[in-house]
Amino acid sequence: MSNQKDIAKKIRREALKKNWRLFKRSKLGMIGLYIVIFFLFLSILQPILFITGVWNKGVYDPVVGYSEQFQEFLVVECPKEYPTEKYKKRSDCPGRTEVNIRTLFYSDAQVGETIIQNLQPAPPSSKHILGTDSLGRDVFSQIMEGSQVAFVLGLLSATLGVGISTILGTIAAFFGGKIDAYLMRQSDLILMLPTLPLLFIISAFAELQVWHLAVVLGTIGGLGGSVITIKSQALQVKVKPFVDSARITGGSRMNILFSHVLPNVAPLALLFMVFSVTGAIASESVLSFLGLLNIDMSWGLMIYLAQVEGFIFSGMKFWWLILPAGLSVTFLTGGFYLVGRGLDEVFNPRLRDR
Amino acid sequence: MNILEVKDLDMSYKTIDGDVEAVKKVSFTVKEGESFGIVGESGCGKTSVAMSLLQLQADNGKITNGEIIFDGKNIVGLSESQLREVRWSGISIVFQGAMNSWNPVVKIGEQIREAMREHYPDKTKEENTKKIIELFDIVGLDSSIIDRFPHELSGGMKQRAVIALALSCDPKLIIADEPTTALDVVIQDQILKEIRKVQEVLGLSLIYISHDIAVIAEMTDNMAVMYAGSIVEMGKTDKVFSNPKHAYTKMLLESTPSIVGPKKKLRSLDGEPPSLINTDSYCSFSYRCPSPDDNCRNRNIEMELTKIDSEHYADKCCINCG
Amino acid sequence: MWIFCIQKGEKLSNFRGSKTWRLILLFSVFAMVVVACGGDTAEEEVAEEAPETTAAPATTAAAAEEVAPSGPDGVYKMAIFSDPQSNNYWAYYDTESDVWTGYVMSGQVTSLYTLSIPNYQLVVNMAGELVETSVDNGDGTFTYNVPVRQGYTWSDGSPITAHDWQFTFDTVKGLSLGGNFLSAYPYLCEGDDGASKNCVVSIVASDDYTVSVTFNYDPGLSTWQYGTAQGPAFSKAYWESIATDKESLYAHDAINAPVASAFVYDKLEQGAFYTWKYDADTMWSGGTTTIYDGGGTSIDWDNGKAPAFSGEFGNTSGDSFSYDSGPFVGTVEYTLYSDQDAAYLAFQNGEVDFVLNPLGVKRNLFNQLATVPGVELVQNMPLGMRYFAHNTRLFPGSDKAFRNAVACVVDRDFIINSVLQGTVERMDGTISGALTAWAPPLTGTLADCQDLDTVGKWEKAISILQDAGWTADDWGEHPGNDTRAIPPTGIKGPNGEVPPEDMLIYAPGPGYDPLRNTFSLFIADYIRQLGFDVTARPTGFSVIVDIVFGAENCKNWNFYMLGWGVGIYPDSAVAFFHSRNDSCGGGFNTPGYNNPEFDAVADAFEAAKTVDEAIKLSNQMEAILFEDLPYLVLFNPPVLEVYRGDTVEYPFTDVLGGLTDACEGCPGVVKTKN
Amino acid sequence: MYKYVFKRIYQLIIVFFLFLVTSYVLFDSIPGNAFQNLLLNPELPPEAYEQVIKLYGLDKPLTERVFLYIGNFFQGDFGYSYKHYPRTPIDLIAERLPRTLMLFAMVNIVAFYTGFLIGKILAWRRGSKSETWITVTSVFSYTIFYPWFALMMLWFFGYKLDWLPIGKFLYPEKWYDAPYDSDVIFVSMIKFTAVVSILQILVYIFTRNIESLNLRRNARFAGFMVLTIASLFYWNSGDLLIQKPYAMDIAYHMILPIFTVTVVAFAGTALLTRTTMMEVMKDDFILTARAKGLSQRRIRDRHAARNALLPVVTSFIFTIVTIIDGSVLTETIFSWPGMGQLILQAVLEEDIPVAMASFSFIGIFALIAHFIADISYAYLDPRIRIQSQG
Repeated sequence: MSNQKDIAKKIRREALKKNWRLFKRSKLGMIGLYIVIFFLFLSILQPILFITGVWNKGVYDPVVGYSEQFQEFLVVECPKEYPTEKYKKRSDCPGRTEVNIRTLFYSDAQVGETIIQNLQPAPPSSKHILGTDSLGRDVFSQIMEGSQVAFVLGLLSATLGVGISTILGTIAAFFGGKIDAYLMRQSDLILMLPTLPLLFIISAFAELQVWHLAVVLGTIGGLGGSVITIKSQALQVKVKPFVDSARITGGSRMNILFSHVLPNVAPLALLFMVFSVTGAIASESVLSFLGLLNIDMSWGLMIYLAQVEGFIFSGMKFWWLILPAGLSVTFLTGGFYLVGRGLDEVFNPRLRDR
Repeated sequence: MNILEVKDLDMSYKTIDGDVEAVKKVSFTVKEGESFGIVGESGCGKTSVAMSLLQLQADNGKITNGEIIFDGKNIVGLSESQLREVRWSGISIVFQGAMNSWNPVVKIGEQIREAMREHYPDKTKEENTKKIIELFDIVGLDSSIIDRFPHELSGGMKQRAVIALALSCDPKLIIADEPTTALDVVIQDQILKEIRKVQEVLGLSLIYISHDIAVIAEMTDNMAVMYAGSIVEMGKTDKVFSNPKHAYTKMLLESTPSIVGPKKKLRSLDGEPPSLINTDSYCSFSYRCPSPDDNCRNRNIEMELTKIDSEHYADKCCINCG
Repeated sequence: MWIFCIQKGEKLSNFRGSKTWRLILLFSVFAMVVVACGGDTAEEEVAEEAPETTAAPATTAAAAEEVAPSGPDGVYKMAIFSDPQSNNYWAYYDTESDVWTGYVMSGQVTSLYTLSIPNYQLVVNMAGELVETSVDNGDGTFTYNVPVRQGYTWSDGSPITAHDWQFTFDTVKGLSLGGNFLSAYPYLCEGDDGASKNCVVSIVASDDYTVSVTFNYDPGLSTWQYGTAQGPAFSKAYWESIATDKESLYAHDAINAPVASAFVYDKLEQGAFYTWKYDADTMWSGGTTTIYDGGGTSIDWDNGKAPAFSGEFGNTSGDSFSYDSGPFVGTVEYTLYSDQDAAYLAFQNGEVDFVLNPLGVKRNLFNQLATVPGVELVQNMPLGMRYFAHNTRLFPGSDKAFRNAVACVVDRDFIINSVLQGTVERMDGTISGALTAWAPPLTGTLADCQDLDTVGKWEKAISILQDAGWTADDWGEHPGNDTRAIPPTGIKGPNGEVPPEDMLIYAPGPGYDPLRNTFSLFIADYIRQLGFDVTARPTGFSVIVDIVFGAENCKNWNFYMLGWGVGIYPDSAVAFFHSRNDSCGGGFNTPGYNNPEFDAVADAFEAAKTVDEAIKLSNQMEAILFEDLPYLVLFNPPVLEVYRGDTVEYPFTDVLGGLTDACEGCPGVVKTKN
Repeated sequence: MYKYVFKRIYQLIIVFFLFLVTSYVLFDSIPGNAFQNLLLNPELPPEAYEQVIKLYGLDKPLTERVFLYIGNFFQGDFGYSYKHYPRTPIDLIAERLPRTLMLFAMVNIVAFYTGFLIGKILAWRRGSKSETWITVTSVFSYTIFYPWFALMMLWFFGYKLDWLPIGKFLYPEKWYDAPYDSDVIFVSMIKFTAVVSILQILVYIFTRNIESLNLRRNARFAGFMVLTIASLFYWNSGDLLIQKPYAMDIAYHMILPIFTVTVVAFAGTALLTRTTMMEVMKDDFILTARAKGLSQRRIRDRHAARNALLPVVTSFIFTIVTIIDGSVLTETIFSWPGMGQLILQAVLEEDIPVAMASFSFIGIFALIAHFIADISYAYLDPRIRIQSQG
């Protein structure tokens, strides 16, 4: 008996190895995997930095941290016509260490004087490698926090969603009849609801924390279209000879369902999962960007804050407020997408080139 | 006159596990109007040979050595557009599994006309249609099938249509790659007769590829037996049948029931064909050789065809064994 | 070009078969574009043909042509962010439509009194004088008899008479109009429970030019001068036939409704832009307004078309400046941008002169726009405040010492100056510092703690608690200004009450308001340093409102942070803290503040008839609040605005609330430059 | 057969009914309501709020309101907008719909077409370096953070280069004297686009039987030119001559949104096409086609792409369903006042009648789109045609 188990284990390990080899051959999949691992590393690094004391929580905390960076500024009056001797273009005034008198409000300073002012948002320095935002918080730390949020949200909602749709899809395929009809109509219903407005509604509900959102996204995703796809896959599995033989040899329905049909639907489900991670992260970012979520920190929120503060149209002058968060969203979702592509080639032999 | 001359053809596929040498040093010739058979187990390289002739091997397959001289011209290394001229109007092919040879969303007639347009750009649609109806007549199909979609046809009809398709551009050589595999026996027989008839009526050369040695016997003038990418025995069909020399040929013959002649005990082919990855040029059949004779089981004999008599060759390895 | 696009993928790919074909295709598309774009001649023809095809506007177009030379030209362009919901003033005033509807709304109403901009002095509008005293009718009702100036007409030529006011009030009462009408003309004299309420009994035209407004009580400033006397009056001649029922009244397309101003609607393109044009026949143009440093205003109106009028209001002493009323532009254009960034980009490009934005420009964008040539900057304080509220019904918010300790320990100056970089102004009381006459002196704990450093504040807060009888196992200590305090442990109230664990501060999330969100995080931290378990919880605005304003939830929260925008007359403290307005009963007194002393002062304040008296009482109310601190008032962000100084010019830009809030972009006084 | 159809319709009605109930309950459960601002204005007496709540029946229990609404819904009464009283939701939708349809029909067609072309090329160039890079680019343009990207496009083309307008769908100055509302122009444009597309498809269908490839090509080109010239005449005649400059203005404003969305949206189609194409190319009939000596392009377009079209068209049709709600971001950023903004506003302001009407509209639209999807399946895949007949 144990021997049999060992063999089964060995076969599984071999299969895994083979799949891994196939996956490794997919250039795109590997690029994606590296990206995902990079962000995973970032999200793990932050707590380590805090625990080991390399980072002081008071300064580097992504939400309530504050880095005091005062600097002397020369009060100048920007000319109306350009170019002048000092400034070539109008974007040159005020310079890095200057402040335009017209924008001073609570100050009696005159042109030519220097005043001490807070430097936020401060550009990247050795202390803050991606600079700070306008509230003096470390952007790099925020990126790490956002990365944690993205992983929690993406993986949780994807797992939940795919779990639900796999179970429902298999049940629909396996039991058919009324159950099938009910589940399919339920999917129709969910598909009829327009996604983005639906998310607006949901975000208006009580305090929506990250994991609440993950559950909501997962449930909506899990009840919607993926049930239909998984069902059709399960239907194909259901008519395979080994399922018949299991039935003939007296396997219970549940047994057949769980030990034969589910494992054969699993690769497709895994694929779905990877792709729905992308969707979940993107949804969160869009909601944050529209200012509809009440979470402490995320990439979408970072961009939103940069936007409401008016940094987004400053060209590249405040690039550290815009680019890191925007690119993180793009790259992590893209990374997961590429991993999905790679897996697709592993599980779908027709996509392989040889 | 030789319509086709294959000389020392080597072909290999790159795969995840290493290079597969699917065709090794294959040489044979086909004369005009002659039918030539290739027989062997699954995976022995028959289809690879057929694909090499049209240079239709998968992207990872490559002809590494040898010449294919068709109609006096070496077609190995020709450019894609030159090859396109050879294909179908020079060599056409009837694939195994006719159901999959048709594009499911295009009408039968259109798919045939499409080939004709490519090779006879000046013909009008009416001329083409007329010709298709003639061809359908030859293969025993109704002209109404022109406007049908592939899924509306039965398997046998599809296969007949495939033959008509293969004939549409007046090829000099038709390759029939297991054309009857998926068909039931009665239809198989009809199709075989059809092919034979067509070949005789139109005076075409034919390469018939099958795993069924009985069919080969019925269909071909000359034949070759392939094993693991190499030809192990080749010659006039009746000579090979009456006097098989190679152990593998013998095994193949003995594994096939015959409804005529004395009752014989059927032998199953023991063992599996070897993996074709990274093999050398030494005897690949030795370990399956049924004979206990050391000479027969000697792996170190280099494979090479040796002449038995006129128009009959066999491989040196495992010759006269079993 | 559409042909090019509608190809199904597979089909067009067949077209693309040959390279020459591709060239031809490209060329033909190019040719199409050239032909289509070069259609100048066609456009000229259009301009000629257009009037023929339009039957209805032909007359107005012709009229405009005739008199156009006499009126001002020039276009004043403003950006708005949201589609107006109606062009009908009745509908707008009732349902409390959004500000955008108000900006685009033409001047379909007039009023007895109004406020002069930029000093917000109460002045007459249609009234002949400011009537401050009522006539006691002896039956418990009091009547104000206000003369209406003669000789003025609506834009359709019908005269403005006292009947317009009577008609308006009768319509409001007769059709039971709600919303703001209930505020301007509180016609309900009985509550649901049958108890009598303060109300306007009647408004009648005692003669053509006298409006008699009768109340069932003797109203003070806030309900008469700043209430009913500023309520809208509509043209009876135009609206009488329409005001048959509420629905048809509100549904009426008011594009041709008469106005009491120089602009009438021109083109309303839903979702894109709205224009007003100068009414060539208007009598509503010209006039000089003089603003005095003393706070008063004098008006001198003589344009030759309308009866001349002049008057002085308030304290007309000290230096002064004058401006002429326009209009100086022929067209006012409101262009819709649904994205603020797009609006400001268009502004930078010079496509609009001014962006109507009640919240103002964000600080950084403001700094950037400062560098754009031709852009002028305006900074003003708005009327309003952001505050932190205690629930005084629950412990520990019920404890005065606790509230004082919190007020002391929260270092608002540090948050404002360091974290928020001085982008907002600290506020102490509920009255904006910009209302200099009204602003009370700072007293109480806030004054005591004002100049202490971080450690001092913490120690003072602890001592406030200790003095009030609070106990703790260990009072903790504060190691220095740069660190957090070691909070007290086992803190207990004067009667041994244990503060609840995990108290929440409901505050808007960073998506709704980053400033308040940041503040809430810091406040929570400061209160934790006093030994209380408090967490800031970013929460959706609607959720906070549900929790703190819902009568059924009035005991379910400890702290929250929100903001108020308030009117120019600073009477909001009554609404926020009078015990009759307790939110458990559906009022605005969310802290559940209940102080009879305060109530008495507030009642007197409401009945005050002169500004001086009101200011005195208001200061008393504020002093009580500084002691009790149900609200910890935090800050107020300035309204930052920008306009194209190279194309437009305003007579004044320093005005409380900013150009958007005060005069809706001031289309009436703006001048365009060439 | 009839029994099946009947059952299906019966199920649909139930689903739609549930859809209405779900939506209503969802909207109702949003904290606060449309008139909350009345409650929050200290200048207003509390009666102002109570009165309006009573007027709109919001004081009634939820179940009563739901059934009242659904009852009225099936009588064709969608109520009044809370925020735009007394306009009706239908009125609002009728105003917004043409704008959304015009822009997003164009956007989707362009994006779909571009994506399909690129996907074909990707699948065909399998394994090459350019394939990898194009795929990676496509993936990242697919996953790019859209609102940010759209804002950057606006900034770059609208402000930095000043080539294209910054949002909006018209230049107000050009429209001061316009004899028409913009909706009239939009409707003419939609009509024109629809007619031209149908004609173009007819040209395609009628020429598909021409045997000679060259002749077919030329015939199609001639058809295209005739259509082009005809449409030029069309726009230069009568009433439309007056409309032309306004239509041109709108078309000009459509360029940037179309371009932006295309950059993002083409990738989805391209990647899907690539996958399905690669599957199809493993099919035997591709080998047959090669053996027949057909050109690569012809194999790709005629055989591989044609078969890969099915899932792509399905996804296209489902995209069309999401036109209306998915347009929220685009419409907001490009100041294009269409359905997306209407829904966003209605949801945020809790204008339940408008939100419900828009949701139902989308729901019905989805049902119709699924129906269209079935039909186009049948057109693209004769195998299904047979099944549906039998």
